[in-house]
Amino acid sequence: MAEFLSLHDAVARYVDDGATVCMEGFTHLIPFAAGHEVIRQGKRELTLIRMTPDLIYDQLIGAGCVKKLIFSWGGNPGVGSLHRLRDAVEKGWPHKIEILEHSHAAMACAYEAGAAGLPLAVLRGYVGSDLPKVNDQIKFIDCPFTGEPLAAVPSVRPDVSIVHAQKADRQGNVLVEGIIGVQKEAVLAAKSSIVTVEEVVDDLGVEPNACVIPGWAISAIAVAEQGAYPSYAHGYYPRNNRFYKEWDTIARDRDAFSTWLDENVYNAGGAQQ
Amino acid sequence: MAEFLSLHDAVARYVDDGATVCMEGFTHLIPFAAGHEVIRQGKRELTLIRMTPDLIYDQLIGAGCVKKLIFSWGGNPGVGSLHRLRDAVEKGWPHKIEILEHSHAAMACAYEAGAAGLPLAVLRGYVGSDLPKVNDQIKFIDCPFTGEPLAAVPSVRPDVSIVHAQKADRQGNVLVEGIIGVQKEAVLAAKSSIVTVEEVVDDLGVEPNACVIPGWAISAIAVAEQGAYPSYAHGYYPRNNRFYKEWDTIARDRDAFSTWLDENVYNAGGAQQ
Amino acid sequence: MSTDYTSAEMMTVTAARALENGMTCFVGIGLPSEAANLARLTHAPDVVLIYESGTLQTMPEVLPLSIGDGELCESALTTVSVPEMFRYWLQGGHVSVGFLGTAQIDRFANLNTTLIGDYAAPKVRLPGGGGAPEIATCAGEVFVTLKHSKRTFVKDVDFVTTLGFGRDGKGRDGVPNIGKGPTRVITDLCMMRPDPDTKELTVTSLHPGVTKEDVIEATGWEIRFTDALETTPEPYARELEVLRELKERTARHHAGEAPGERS
Amino acid sequence: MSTDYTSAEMMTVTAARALENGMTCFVGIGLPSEAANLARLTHAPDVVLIYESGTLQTMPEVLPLSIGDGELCESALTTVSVPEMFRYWLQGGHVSVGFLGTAQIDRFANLNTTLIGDYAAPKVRLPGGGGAPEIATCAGEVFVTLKHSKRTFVKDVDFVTTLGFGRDGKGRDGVPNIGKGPTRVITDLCMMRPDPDTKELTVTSLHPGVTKEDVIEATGWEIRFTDALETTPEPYARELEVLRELKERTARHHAGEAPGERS
Repeated sequence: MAEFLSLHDAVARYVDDGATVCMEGFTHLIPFAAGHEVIRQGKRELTLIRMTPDLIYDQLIGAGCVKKLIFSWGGNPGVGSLHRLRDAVEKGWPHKIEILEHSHAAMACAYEAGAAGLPLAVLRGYVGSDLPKVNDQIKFIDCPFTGEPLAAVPSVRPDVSIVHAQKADRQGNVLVEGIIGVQKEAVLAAKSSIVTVEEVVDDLGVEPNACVIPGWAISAIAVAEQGAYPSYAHGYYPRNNRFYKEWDTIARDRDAFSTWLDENVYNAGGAQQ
Repeated sequence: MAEFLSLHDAVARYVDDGATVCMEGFTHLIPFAAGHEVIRQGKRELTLIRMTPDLIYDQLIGAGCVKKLIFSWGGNPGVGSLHRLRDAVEKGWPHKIEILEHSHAAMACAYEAGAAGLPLAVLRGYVGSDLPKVNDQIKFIDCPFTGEPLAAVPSVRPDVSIVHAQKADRQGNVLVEGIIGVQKEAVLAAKSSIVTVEEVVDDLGVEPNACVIPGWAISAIAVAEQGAYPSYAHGYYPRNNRFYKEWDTIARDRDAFSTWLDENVYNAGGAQQ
Repeated sequence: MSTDYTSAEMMTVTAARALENGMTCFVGIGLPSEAANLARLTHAPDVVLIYESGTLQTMPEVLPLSIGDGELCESALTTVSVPEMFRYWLQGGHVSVGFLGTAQIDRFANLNTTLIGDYAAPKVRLPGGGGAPEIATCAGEVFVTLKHSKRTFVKDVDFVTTLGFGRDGKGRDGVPNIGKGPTRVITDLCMMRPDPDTKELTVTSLHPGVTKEDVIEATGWEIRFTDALETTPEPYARELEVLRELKERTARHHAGEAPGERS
Repeated sequence: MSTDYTSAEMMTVTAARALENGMTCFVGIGLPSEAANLARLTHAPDVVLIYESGTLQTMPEVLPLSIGDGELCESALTTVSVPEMFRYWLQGGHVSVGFLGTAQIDRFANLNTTLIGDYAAPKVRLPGGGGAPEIATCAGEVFVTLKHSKRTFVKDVDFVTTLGFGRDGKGRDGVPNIGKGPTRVITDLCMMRPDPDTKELTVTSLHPGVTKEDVIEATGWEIRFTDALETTPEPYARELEVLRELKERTARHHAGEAPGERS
C-alpha cells in the first residue's frame, strides 16, 4: 500500500547509490522535481533508464549522478542535442558514462514485458539496423510456428521507478491522464516506485477505463506541485517550451550549466527548481 | 474507413463459409444480434474463436454453423454447462465439432499478439498443465537472456472479428466502455471487422484515454439496438441473468433448442432475438 | 453440528477467514467469490478483489452471477483490458492469492475443470481451464474451495487442467518464478493443507460436528489427518448475518433483473 | 527560382503533397510534422496523423515543438500508451506511411541519427534511433524529408540506425512482413526515388530554378537523374498561405507559452 512521504524522504528511502532507476514520462509529466531531489541528495553511480532522456537526465548526467544510461532517443525534443549527455559521451565530463541504446519500439516493449513479469520482450524490430552490432542485449529468436526471425530484448526491471501524475486519492490510487507514455509500465515493472502528484483529492472522479494505478502497486507517493515543470501536466500547466529552448544555451557551457544547477537545484532547498 | 452497413449486409459481405471468426465480449457486450444474423444467413463450416463461448456460441454450434471451436472457458457463466457445445463434443449433434482449447491467459496474450501483428505470444503459462498434451499449438521456448522456459502460442489472426460497442460517431470511431475484454484486440487482429453499436452520435464525448477504436481500423459498422442482449451494455441495459438461467433448460433439450431457435432467430427476421 | 448454520455457510465462512486484510485476491466465480466478498464485508475491509474480467479492486454490493457482471465494473477502482489483467496484474506478480473452485481435485491438489473420461471421447465435457492454470502458478498462493464428495475428491484427476503439486507432488520443485500453490482447501466438511514434505492434501481441521469417518467416506483416496487435528472455529453471528444479507440482496437483485422479452 | 516562396517552403509543400487523403501517417517531429499538418490543412483533410507519443488521429492547431506537446493529445481522437502505439498501431500494420527526418542519408536511403564517427569514440553524438528503426520497416512505405547538403547526403552513412535498402540495396529482399521502405526523399532542391532495380536514390524531379549541378554539388555521391526528369510543380498560393499562417500561429503560441520562473 502506497505510503505518503515527503519527496525528500521518498528519494532517500528508495533511491540507493548504484541503483537502476527509471524516471519516465513521454515529454508529458516528466518527474523534474524528483530528479532534482536525486541530484540534491548526491546519489551516485546510477544506471538510468528512460526512452527519451530529455533535460532531466541531461541535468543528472551533468551533476555526476550517472554511471550508465539506457535509452532510445537522447535529444532536446524539437530543439537539438542534450549537451551534457554529449559532453559525457564525447569528452567524459564530468566523467565517462556507459550507454546502451535501443529503438523506441524495443524499449516500449521492454517496459511492457517488465510490467508483465516476463524476462524478455519479442518484437518485429531492428531489421537491417546496426544497433544490434553495438548492443549485445539485442538478440534474435525464431518463431516456433512460422520460423520468422524476431528481435528479443531483456525486459526493463528497475530497482525503482519514479513518475509524476496528476493526482492521487487518499488511499494512494493515482490517475495518469493525457499522454500516458510508459508510466504505468515503469511503475509495475519496478521493485519499488515513487509517484509524485500535483495534488491529493478525495475522489479521482474518473471514467471506468481511466489509467489508474492502484495504491497497492505503488511504494510511495509524494506531493510535488508543478513537479513536472518545465515539462507539463495535462489539465494543470502547459509545457514551458521557451525553457526547453533556453536549455540549449545553458547546457552547451559547463560553467553556465554548473551555475544553473547551483541556483536552481542545489540552493533551491526542497522547493522545486 | 468504416462503412455504415445494415447488419444483414455486413454479415453477408464479411462472413464467408469456412471463415475463421471471432465474436468477442467478455460477458459484457456480447454481439448476440450479429451472431443471430450469422445463424439466419446459414453460414457453415466456421472456425469460431472466443475466450468464453457463452450462449452465443452455444446457439451457433447448435444451429450447425461451426466446424471448429478455439476457446478457453466454455460454460454458461454462473449457471453451468453449455449444453449445445457438450452435445456436439460428446454426441456429435448436429455434427461433430473439433475443439482446440487454451487457458484464458494464453488466449488473452494471443489476441494481444494478433493486434500487435506478431505471429506468436509468449507467456509464463501452462506450467504443469495437461493442456499442452492435447493442444499441439502450445509450444515452449527458452528465454535467450535467462534460459527460463516460457510458453508460446500462435497469435489470433481471424478473417473477421465481430464485436458490439456502445456507440459510434458519424466518422465510424467507436467507444467501448466498461468491461472492455479483448474487443479492441480482436478488431485489430482481424483482416476485417464488424462493430455493431447501440447508437450513432455526433460526438463520442470521451476522456483523453478512453478505449476508442478509430473508424479507419474497422471495416463495417452496423447499428443494432440492444445488440448485446441478453448480455449487457454498460450505460444502456443490464444483463438478463434470468435468461442465462433459463437457457440451461432450453439448451438441454434438442427439440426445445430447435423450437427456441425457430421462434427467436430464424423467424425473427432482422429483428433481434 | 449446530443447527444455527448450514454446512455450506460453514464452508463459506471458513473460506472467507482464510483471506487476510490487505491481501490482493484474484477471485474465481461462485463459491470463491462468495467467500471473498464475505471477507471484505467482515474482517478484511481492505482486501483487494480482482476478477479476470479486468475489474481491479472491485466492491460489489451483490454477488455477480458471471465473472463480468456490470456490478463488478461499476464498483471497481478501474477496469482494464483482459490481456492487461493477465499480463500486468496476474503474471506481473501483483496477486497474493488466487481463490479457485474446481470440478475435481486430487490428493496433490491438482485441479480438473476440463473433462471426465478420455479427452478424445469425453464422458462429461466441463467448461475448461479459463483463468485457473496461470492463476495457480502466478499467484503467491492458492486457496481452493468446493463441496466434499467422492466424485470431486479423487485420487488422480482425469486431466490436470491446473497444477496443484503435480502427479507426484513434485510439480513445482525447481520451477522458476512459480507461486507456492494450493496452501488451503476448504470444503463443507473440513480444511486441508498440503503436507509440508509430500504435498499430499491432509486434513488439518474438521468442521464442528464432522467426524473423521465423514471425511474418509467423502474422499476418493485414503485421506490422512494431521496429528494435531483441530476443530474449525464456528462462524460468528455477525459473519452469518452478513453472509445471509449478501445472499438475500443477491437473490433479490438477480430476480428483479429480467427485463422480459424485448419487443 | 521564383521569389514568391523560399526553398524551405518548396520542400515543405512538396513533402505535404506526397501525402494522399486517407493515408495513415506516422509523423516524425520537425519537417515531417510541418509537411504532414500542411497536407491535412490543404488537400488531405482526412489524412490520419499519428505521433509516437500515443496520440491517434491528432489535429493540432499549431505545430508541436516536441513529439508529445499537450496540443497533440488535446486534439487527438484518443491517446494510447506508448507500448500500445508501437505494438498495435505501428507493428500491427495500421500505418500506411512513415514520415521521417534524419541527420544523414546515404545512396540506398539508409538513415543515420546515431552518431558521426566511430561508435566507441564518436565525433558527434546524435540523439539516436527513437521510433525510426521500426517505423521504417513496419510502415507500408516511408517518406524522408531533409535539407540537401554534402554533410547530410553521404555515400555511406557512418551508422545504419534505420534501414533504407541496406548497404547494398538488397536489405529488404526476402525479409518477411516488411514495408516497401523509402519511396520518396524530398529535399529543398529536389525529389528522389529509389531506382526500381538497384534501389539507389535517383532524382526524379528538380524544384523550379534548381539545376542538376546544384544537386550534384550538394550530394556526397555521384547522384543519378532519371531520364524523364521533371520539374516539381510550384506551390499554390493557397498552400503557401496556409503554411505561413500555420508557422505564424505556431511561433505566437510557443512564444506566449513561457510562464516564467516559478516562485
